[in-house]
Amino acid sequence: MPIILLDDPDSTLAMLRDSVATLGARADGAATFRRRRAAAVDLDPETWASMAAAGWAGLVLPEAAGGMGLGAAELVALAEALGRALLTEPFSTLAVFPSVLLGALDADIDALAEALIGGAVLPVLWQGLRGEVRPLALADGRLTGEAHLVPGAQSAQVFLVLAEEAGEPVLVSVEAASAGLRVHSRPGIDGATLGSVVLHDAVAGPVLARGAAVTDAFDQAIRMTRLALAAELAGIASRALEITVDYTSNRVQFAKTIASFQAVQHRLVDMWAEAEFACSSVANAATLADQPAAFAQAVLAAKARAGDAATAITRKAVHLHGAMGFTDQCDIGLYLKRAIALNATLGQPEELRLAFLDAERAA
Amino acid sequence: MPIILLDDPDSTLAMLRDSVATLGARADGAATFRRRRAAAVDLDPETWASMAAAGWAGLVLPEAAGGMGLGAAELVALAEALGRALLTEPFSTLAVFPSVLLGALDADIDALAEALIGGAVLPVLWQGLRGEVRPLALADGRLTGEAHLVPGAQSAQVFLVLAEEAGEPVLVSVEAASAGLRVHSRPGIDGATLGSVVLHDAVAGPVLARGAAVTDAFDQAIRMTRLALAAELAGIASRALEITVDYTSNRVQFAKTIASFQAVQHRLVDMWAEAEFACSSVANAATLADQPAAFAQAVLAAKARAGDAATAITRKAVHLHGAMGFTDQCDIGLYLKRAIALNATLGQPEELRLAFLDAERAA
Amino acid sequence: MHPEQQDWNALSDEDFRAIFRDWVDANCPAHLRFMRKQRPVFDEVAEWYHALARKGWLSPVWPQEWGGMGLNAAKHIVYVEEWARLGCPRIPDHGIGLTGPLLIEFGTPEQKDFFLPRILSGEHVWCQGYSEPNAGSDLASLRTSAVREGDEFVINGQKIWTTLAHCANWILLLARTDKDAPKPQNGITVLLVDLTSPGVVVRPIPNLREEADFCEVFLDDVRVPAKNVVGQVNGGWALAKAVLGHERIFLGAPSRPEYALTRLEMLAEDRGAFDDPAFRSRYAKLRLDLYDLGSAFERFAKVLREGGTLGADVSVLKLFCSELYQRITEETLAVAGEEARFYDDLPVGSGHVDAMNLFLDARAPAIFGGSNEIQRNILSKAVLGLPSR
Amino acid sequence: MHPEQQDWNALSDEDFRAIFRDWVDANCPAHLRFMRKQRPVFDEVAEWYHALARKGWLSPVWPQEWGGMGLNAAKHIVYVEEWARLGCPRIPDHGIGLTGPLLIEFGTPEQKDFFLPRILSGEHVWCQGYSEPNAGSDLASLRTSAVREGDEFVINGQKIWTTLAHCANWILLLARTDKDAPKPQNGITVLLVDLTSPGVVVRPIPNLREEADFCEVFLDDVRVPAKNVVGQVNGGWALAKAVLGHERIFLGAPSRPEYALTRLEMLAEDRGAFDDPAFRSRYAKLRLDLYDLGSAFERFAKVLREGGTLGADVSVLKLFCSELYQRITEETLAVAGEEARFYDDLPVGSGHVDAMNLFLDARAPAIFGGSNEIQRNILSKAVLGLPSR
Repeated sequence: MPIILLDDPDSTLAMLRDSVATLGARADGAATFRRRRAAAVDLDPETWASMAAAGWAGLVLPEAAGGMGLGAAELVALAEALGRALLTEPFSTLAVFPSVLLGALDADIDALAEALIGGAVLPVLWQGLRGEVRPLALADGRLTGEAHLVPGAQSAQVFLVLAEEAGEPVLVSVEAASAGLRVHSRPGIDGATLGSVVLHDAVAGPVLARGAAVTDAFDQAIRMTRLALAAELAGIASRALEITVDYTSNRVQFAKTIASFQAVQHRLVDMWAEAEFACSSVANAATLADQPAAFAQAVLAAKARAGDAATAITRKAVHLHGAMGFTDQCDIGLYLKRAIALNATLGQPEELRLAFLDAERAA
Repeated sequence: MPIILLDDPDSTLAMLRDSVATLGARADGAATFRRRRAAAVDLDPETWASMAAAGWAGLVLPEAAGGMGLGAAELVALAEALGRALLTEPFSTLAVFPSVLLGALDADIDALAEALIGGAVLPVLWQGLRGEVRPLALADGRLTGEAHLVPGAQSAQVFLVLAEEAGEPVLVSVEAASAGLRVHSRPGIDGATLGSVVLHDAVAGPVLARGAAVTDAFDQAIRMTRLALAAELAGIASRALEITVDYTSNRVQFAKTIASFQAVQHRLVDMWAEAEFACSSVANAATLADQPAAFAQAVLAAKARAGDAATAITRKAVHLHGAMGFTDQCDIGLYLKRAIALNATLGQPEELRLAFLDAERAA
Repeated sequence: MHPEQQDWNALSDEDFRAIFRDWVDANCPAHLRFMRKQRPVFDEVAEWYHALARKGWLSPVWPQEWGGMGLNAAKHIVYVEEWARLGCPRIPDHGIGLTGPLLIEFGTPEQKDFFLPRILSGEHVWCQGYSEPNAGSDLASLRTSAVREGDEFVINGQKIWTTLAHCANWILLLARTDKDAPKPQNGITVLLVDLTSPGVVVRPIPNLREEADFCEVFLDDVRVPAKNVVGQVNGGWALAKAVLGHERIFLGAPSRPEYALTRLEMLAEDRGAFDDPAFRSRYAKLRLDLYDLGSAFERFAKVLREGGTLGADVSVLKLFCSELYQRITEETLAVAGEEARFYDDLPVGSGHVDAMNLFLDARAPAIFGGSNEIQRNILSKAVLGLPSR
Repeated sequence: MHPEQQDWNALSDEDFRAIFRDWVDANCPAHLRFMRKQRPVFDEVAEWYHALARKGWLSPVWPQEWGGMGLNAAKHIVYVEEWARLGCPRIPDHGIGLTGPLLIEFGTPEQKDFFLPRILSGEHVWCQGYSEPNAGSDLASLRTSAVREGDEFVINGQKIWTTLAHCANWILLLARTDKDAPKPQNGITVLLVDLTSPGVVVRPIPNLREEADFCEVFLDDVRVPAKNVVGQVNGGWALAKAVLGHERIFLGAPSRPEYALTRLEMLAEDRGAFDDPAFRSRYAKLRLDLYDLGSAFERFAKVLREGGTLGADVSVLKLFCSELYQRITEETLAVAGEEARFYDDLPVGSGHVDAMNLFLDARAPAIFGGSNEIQRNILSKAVLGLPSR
């Protein structure tokens, strides 16, 4: 079955995969998804704490900042395993994104890094409602403006904020408990709420970075988060395929298993091929992490490929589960919903492909 | 099997279909295609003469001009039958286009109409190499310029020419034998050559029409020609499907007929559905011929649908014929080539769909 | 004949369309138009149900002697088209569309007298008990048993995918009355079962949208009077297949993709997507697919209008329609962009677009009513005559 | 060992790539680069064939003792990649890729001594006689018979789809030597047959491009010395399947779609199609499909590079590659617009784009080498383990 094939000379990847499997066995992903959805919260605190305890919150945070300082290959292996296990806490957006963002700065991030590693929720405020980059306004040390699509907004201790001050981008933090900060939540398709955070003259922390350092850090954070999302999507795709192969191989109609019908077999083969391509595209990106220009392109390709594969495979998987697939009690629908959510996070395939093409043709 | 279902109160449509079948039995379409291709000519004179003798050259020419004065339904029935019989002489472009063009004019067209009805070849010069509208220049009764993608350019007696004189569109004729007129031919994918006609100070006949009358006549001619092309494409689609059902129902691999494999069956069903939709879309257009605005939209839809269906079905048909389908000796490849040619004539599907959308959203 | 009735079939389609549309438009409550929910429960639409019943227009195809409109297929199509165009809600319609026609054709006089008026009054709300956990597409293998004991049948078993059973009080049940029939479909009987009978338990099954469109129905020693058998004992298979008739055309009616396309258009307008030629190109394809679905629907409607009957080929509409519905809703999520992460409806200038609701709903029609794979199997034999070996 | 040879496998991939590329780029004639014709005949490329033979680089995988380069799979991939990147023409390669490896593994010393040098010299040009009119995808049902008479086999039958047989002088033939074998594949033998023998008639079959890529070969009492049997009599089935090995990866090598995409790009540039966002959107999809085909190819190449062997799953490359090639050429016709009516090449600023040539050529790879349907059947069993009942 499809897997992201990567060199693993010191077995770090295997250990990470095992450790996800262990957590997955304890914290039933599907049950957690449903519980979190019913509670209308943004994450499951217990699972999140377990993930932090395993060191994943700081997986890609530099060692100098107390993180594990691991690279693209380890990130990909972990995220793929999370996808497979349907562990749907917002790892990519709440662990990877702030880790890379902070790690890229030439600033004192020790306190923030310590909190992050310890399982604190530090969402980044930067997106508008349509997903575009929307800096808030910083003036006299106070923040005003709003950000949307914020993961973990209800559970946040501190927000990291992309703002503009005197026409220049700056990165600051703000306490979640600040006066002048309000959070509105809407349900997300993957069972976690997404917040809108509205600030009015909220007192900001000291400026962490300014100018090109901020945009560079954001670029890096977006890139690594996309890579993690791509790996998670590839994991979802592969696992949804396996589940569907199992189901159709056991479900009998007209005295034959569904999977013995040639039309179903060919469709499953096509789904497998999509998952294979998703995995190899993510592997390709992971191996290019030390070549910035090639990496940037490879990540665009991988996120687009894995997003298309995961959404298409899970849609077909739901269909191949027949009426059962249309019920909420069947886990396959959760894979579909999770795939849609991650596919729509940080750029849908069409947008990523066009960015790839633009970069290539500009080169 | 799919057919364009139309009311036929006085059995005219049935008669037209029978008459095509009769010609098809006599003039083997596939053989004629190959013969014409080998000879590098633009039409098969014998088949063309038979078609004229049957009255088809003037099928949609008004009765007042000596034509049969038939309408959209009859045109569709005839063209569909030609498509099915693989009778690939350029009926739509050399019979329908000039007939509608001339018939729409308030001018003395008797001599031209008589020639047309009698089987003379009267191509219309109006297209550039990319298919765009490209009027020639008329000054002091002389024509200069060039036109491309001209059917029947080698066999032409007279050309009808879209020209501009003093900034105004005019329609004139020019003798094929005129000094200052040269024809270059290139092979077409459907075995008929396409001409480039270059004129330099060639003496034109009298102006037949001028101004809005010209553009109106061209609009009508293009619309009816597209309708005929759509019907021909629908006929090709249906017949290619039948041939493929026959072939796969008789060809044995692994001790079973190919058509008994479920994956092949489902593909054939999808091809059938495409052909059905092509036929119903063309039928819809034919029934709206007396409602100009709705007709214009319906023709765009029909040509797009039938073009997509015919090219997709014939491609799949070639594939389902296996290695045999990749040979020139197998007729199915001729259907594919003919479908490509007609699909590319007067607008490919994408362009037609966008025209439909633009008109609808402008309304 | 109901006082409001007349010989509708004698009118032209246009005249009938105008009369029907005007009254419906004036009487269907605004808050029930273009409902987000595809399958509202009885109480939500009771007002509209009773208005139709009072007018005598609740059941378009029942004969007028039984309180229907007696429409022929052509007029029925007009009825359904205008209903969709005006955005009227789907009403619980198993009594009108299934039980009623079955009883009118095969029921005893007593069954007709008792049940038909109670359907029209809304006193009886019906559901359809065909599918079972191991007999979905393959109905012949159903196992719910009905064993005769004196004047009663004792029923044991389980039904599933029973649409709106939790809001119904009667179920039209297929049960096995002969386990030893040489062909499994020969031992099946149709029974009319009161869902309030002892031994019946109904459990809703939430769907992908977390709504309870359908249910499981458990039957444990449920006693049903023998007079509630419809047609012959062991003769239920033919009955179950007979009732569809010309109504199969409506499985391919363009209303769902049409509704979804208006939602896509609203979202695209609001988000400026029409300024993007790449979107226009994809939208144009969907728009013309819908347009041509209309032409194809008309091709089959024409057969009915001219008094013909429909063959297996009509299910091409269902195939195309269900897959188009899916493609439209997938494009809607693409236009939603990052907002496709939301589960709730998306605000647009003038209201909301239920992008995710439609996307999830669109998973269903390709499965229910015979999966698209089964339809293709049937078409390959019945229309193309493809060989089995 | 050929004087120009060395232990190529001891070099790094990068070093080998540089050496190979530099020499090929300097020695492959310009007029043979990026040829319109996918399968030139021997005479058209003889110059290049002999240059490679002189250099000792004609046969990448044969052991060096037989005049090959002895490349391992990783280096072989580099060889094929650079070959494609530099646009070198395909040379008649059945001797190098099929007969040679088969003889090296299964041939007698006499067969090796006689045949291998003649392949390298170009004296023997081979073709492959597997398929028959009723045994295309289903080789086990082949019927061409070889009957032993003394020291000879007498062969009767017909082969079809024999690529370039009309330019070959030897054929590697599969023939049935036991009609009564319990399993049909057990009665098949591999024979080396001189095409100039009496009783052989070769008839080219023009393809959709009106070129004779392949032929029919008729065999009428053709007498072949028994020493020309390869391996065991009746043991040919295993041999026929054995030779592919790691080379199956090349059925999915991106070179054809890559070439087609450059043609699409040329046409699109010339016609201004990149100014149309709808085209850009479709082009970007194709471009990234090609990019990801490269990633997938690398995923399998990595297995070989690390000394592993390829499973059935490698044919995913062939599926994707052949279908991508088709989609690219279809888009090229769409960009051609009205010019898709031409059969000949389309002029662009700097040369010509063979849009129709590529479109028609792209029909082939989805069929030959095991149709894509057969590949899916195999994958469904071998990779997904799907049940038969």
